[in-house]
Amino acid sequence: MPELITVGAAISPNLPWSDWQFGFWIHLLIFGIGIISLLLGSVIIFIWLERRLVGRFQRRLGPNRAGPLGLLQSVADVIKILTKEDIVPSRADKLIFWIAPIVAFTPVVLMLAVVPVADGALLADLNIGILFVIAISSITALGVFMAGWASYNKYSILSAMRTVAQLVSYEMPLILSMVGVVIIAGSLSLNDIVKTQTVPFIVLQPAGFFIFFIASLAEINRTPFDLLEADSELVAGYNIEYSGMKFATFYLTEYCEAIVLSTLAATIFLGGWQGPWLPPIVWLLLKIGIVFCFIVWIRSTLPRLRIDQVMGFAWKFLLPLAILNIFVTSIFVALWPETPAWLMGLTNLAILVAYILFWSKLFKPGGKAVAV
Amino acid sequence: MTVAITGEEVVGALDKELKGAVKSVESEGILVQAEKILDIALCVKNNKNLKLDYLVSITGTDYIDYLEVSYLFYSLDNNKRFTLKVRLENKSNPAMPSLTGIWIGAELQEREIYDLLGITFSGHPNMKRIFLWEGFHGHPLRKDFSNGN
Amino acid sequence: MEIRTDSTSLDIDRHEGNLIKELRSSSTKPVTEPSGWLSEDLKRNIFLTTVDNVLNWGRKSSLWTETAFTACCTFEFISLSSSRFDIARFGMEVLRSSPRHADLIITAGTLTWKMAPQIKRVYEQMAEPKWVIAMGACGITGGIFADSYSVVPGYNRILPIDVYIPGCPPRPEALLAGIELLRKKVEKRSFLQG
Amino acid sequence: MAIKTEPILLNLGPIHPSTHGVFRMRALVDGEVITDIEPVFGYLHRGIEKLAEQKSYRQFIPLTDRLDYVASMNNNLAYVTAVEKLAGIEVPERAEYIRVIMSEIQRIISHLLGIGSFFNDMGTFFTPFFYMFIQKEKLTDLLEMVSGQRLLFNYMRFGGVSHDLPDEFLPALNTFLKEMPAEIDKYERLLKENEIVLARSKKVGILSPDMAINSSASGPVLRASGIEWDIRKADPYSIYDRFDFDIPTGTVGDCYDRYRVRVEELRQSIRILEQAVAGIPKGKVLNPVPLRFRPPEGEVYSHIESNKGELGFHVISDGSDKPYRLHIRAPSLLNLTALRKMLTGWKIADAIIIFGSIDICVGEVDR
Repeated sequence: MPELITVGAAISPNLPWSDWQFGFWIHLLIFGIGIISLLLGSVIIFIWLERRLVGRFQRRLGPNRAGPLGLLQSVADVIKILTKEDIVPSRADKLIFWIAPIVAFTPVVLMLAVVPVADGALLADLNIGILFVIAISSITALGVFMAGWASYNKYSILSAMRTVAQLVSYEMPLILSMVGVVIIAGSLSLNDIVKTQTVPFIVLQPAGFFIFFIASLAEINRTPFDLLEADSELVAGYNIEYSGMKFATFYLTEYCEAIVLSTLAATIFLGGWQGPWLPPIVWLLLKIGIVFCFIVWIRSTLPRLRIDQVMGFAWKFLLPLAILNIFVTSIFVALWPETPAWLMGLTNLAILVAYILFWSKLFKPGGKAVAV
Repeated sequence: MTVAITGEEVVGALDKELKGAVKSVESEGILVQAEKILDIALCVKNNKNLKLDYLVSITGTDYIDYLEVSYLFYSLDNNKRFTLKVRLENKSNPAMPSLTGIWIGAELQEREIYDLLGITFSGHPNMKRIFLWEGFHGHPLRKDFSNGN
Repeated sequence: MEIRTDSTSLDIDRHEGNLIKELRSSSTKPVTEPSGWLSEDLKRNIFLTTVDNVLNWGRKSSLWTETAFTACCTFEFISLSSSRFDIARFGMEVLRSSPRHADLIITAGTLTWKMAPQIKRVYEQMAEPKWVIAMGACGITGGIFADSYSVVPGYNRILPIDVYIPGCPPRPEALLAGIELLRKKVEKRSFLQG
Repeated sequence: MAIKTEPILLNLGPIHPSTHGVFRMRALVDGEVITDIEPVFGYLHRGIEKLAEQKSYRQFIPLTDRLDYVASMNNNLAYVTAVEKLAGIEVPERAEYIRVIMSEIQRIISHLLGIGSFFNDMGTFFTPFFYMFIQKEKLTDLLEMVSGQRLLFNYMRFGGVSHDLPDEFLPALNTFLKEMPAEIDKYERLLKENEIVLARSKKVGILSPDMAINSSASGPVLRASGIEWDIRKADPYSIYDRFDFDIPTGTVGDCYDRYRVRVEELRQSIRILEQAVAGIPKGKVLNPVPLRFRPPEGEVYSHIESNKGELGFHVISDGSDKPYRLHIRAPSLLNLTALRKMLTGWKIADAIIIFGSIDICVGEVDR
């Protein structure tokens, strides 16, 4: 399968430069710069948005002094963090301490390479797009683990251990939740998945979206799964010893991850760039914004779970549900391909509700270990 | 109203057990010998009529000539209270038995008294300074304490 | 020095006791403070460049506070950060518990000699540039507890203080005024000067 | 086959976001599980008991403010009643009513903060805490109206309170009392049945009734273990025997029960306040006592039900104008006695919330 690997072959013919002489390089340049600037720009906006939103949830104003409406707050933060002293603890594992932020940050940016902003407008239209995303996203966990391990700090080691346990566990339901979509769309390419969504897949696959959203909350370490940072327990988590630029990179990674996973949720389940009247990219950004605001809402509302409860939730609740979802979806697709969308969605929703009710009967809160 | 049990009542109730241990009887409590405190505490705790099962507070005081430790007990069921007192004449190296075996509530308070007054409680599981640091000179609540350097 | 890793070990206590004793004997005089910034230090002001202005604007707009609070004044600081006074307006709602990420210590409360090595260590762990606000009477002179055998008479025995805020405890408005003063001070810093 | 593991020594505090001040725990952890823990005290030991011996009786009142700085009126009250008992000072009736009002307002403030920070420890991003702080600020304004201070009030005197309530106080308090029950209901809707709260706090950190009594626990911690012991009922001080209220108790003694008891106590405090506001008489508020007065020789132990538990003052007088010895029975310190037993065997995350559910104030622990 050589064509899978050649990126050059993955340029969509829709783009004007697809048949130019150096089209491939121009493509890389345009989208490379585009993705990075879009990501960094939106990080600045989204950090501001989160702080303002959390402020509103807590009945206060949030940052409003730096620049108009406080929009430059994140810029000020960046300027400050970048010019701060860069400390490397004397007993740290220096090499790994240095590489860890890079290892954590790079894959996050790479994930956007396969996300279309309009029909065919993406860096690399891989026909294994989803697989690529999954494979790349796990590398961030490695970066976080390296940071925790190399810091020579007990809190960061604990945080690193939690990272590995949590991220590896939630990788499973995250992947399996997307399989249902893949079965319906009949393709692994994100561009094709968006194009097949005449009806957003959230209608067809409510259970799939449910699992995907929860698992991605765990992947990006947001409440109620923010065990890696766990302010009240582990002080600051894996980045406890980082300062200056390296800390900024981790801070950035965190928000980029949140944005990228919002993007994926928007692309896979909410119809991506599709939508009437407005240009495709605006639709995509709008959907990303909605998902992100939802994440912020959860962050400012819910408490945190304990590590064994987090693990139990992944393996005992999400994983069986994801498998059930795949099973039911494939039966529909294989046996009755003509099923109307509403029936399929309704069945899926019914399964989700029944499963949650069934599980909540078994669920006994509290105690030393999770009891189901 | 939490009524104070008078010393006479206790002496009356525990006549057999207290033999020889009581030094003097006051209106709200009794003064006993330091060595016998463990037995007496067990008696007042387990006695069916008294049922002094809750150790409220332990106060240590430096009365120039001697050190006094006073224990205050409640009986939660009967809503009564009672005071036990102990005097230690040896001020250079005061020591007495610890009550932690009977009430673990005594643990921190006895450490506090050790720290601030210098009374050693034998049988305490973790007899060391609680508020001040290791290497602090003297015991602040002694009347002859100056500053601790 | 090898220390037994046993949670009840006396070795750790002795080790810490020695640290306290050392610190106590070495800090009998207040630390000299970086003063003169409010008076017209003209020379420095002239050399403030655009780079300086941008840097200082960034620094003053995002003063992240270390959560090293000791006593009563903490509650006035929390009041300041809560919904009513909302310190987040100045971008200061980010409370970092790790000293590596923080820029500012607000010394809210009495400092005892037992606590002093820890506070000093937190200060030393913070990355430059860093600032200290002495909040409340205890932070300035030891306040009502200055006579006590275990209280440090003012944080300036161990840390260089940038701004003093009197009061026992200072009201949130007073604390806000102090922070405003610190922001002014940050503005006057030159990049070349470090 | 068991994996061979090496325990590590983890320092929680004294500078840690959820040790409520400068408390420190030295924990021996095996992975996430705590195998042994030693609380380390004294990071805020200011020597208040020694300072008391150097100050006159009245000069010591402001120092009591700084014990449990969340609820300083309660400390005032405990000290003032102890000295009044020692010297036999009468208090005017209006002053007694004012004292009860202040004490209950402080209880509400303290419990709001206790509940709020408990949820903070559990990992909510400050939201419940700030919601409760909004109500706390309203009460702080009321107290400021009375005393001119926001945190450390120095309001009570021997023989009454320092000055009368301003005219606007009682109407403002009434407004607050009208809207507060609805606020509490709001918190309840948000938090009471939350699955994550249940999962984190139910059956976590159980303190059995026997253990609670044996370890001299008091206040909400004791009541959450199912023991109905409240000094306001058992040994009514001030005029608490005139009010009608219940003692909420728990059944299991876990973190959830301790949280529930605090919420119920908020409602009971509102009940007491309503009755007190309705019944407050007119009259003077202070029976003047000479500035340097000398109580007779003797000793007294006087206690109140403070927000954290039984706050007692053991005052020994030698007839001079300074206390000969003053011992403070601090509920926060004694509630921590069982901490080691409660935490051993639990995970680090549990340890944080168990500690948070005890709700201590380090100023009082270390004094």
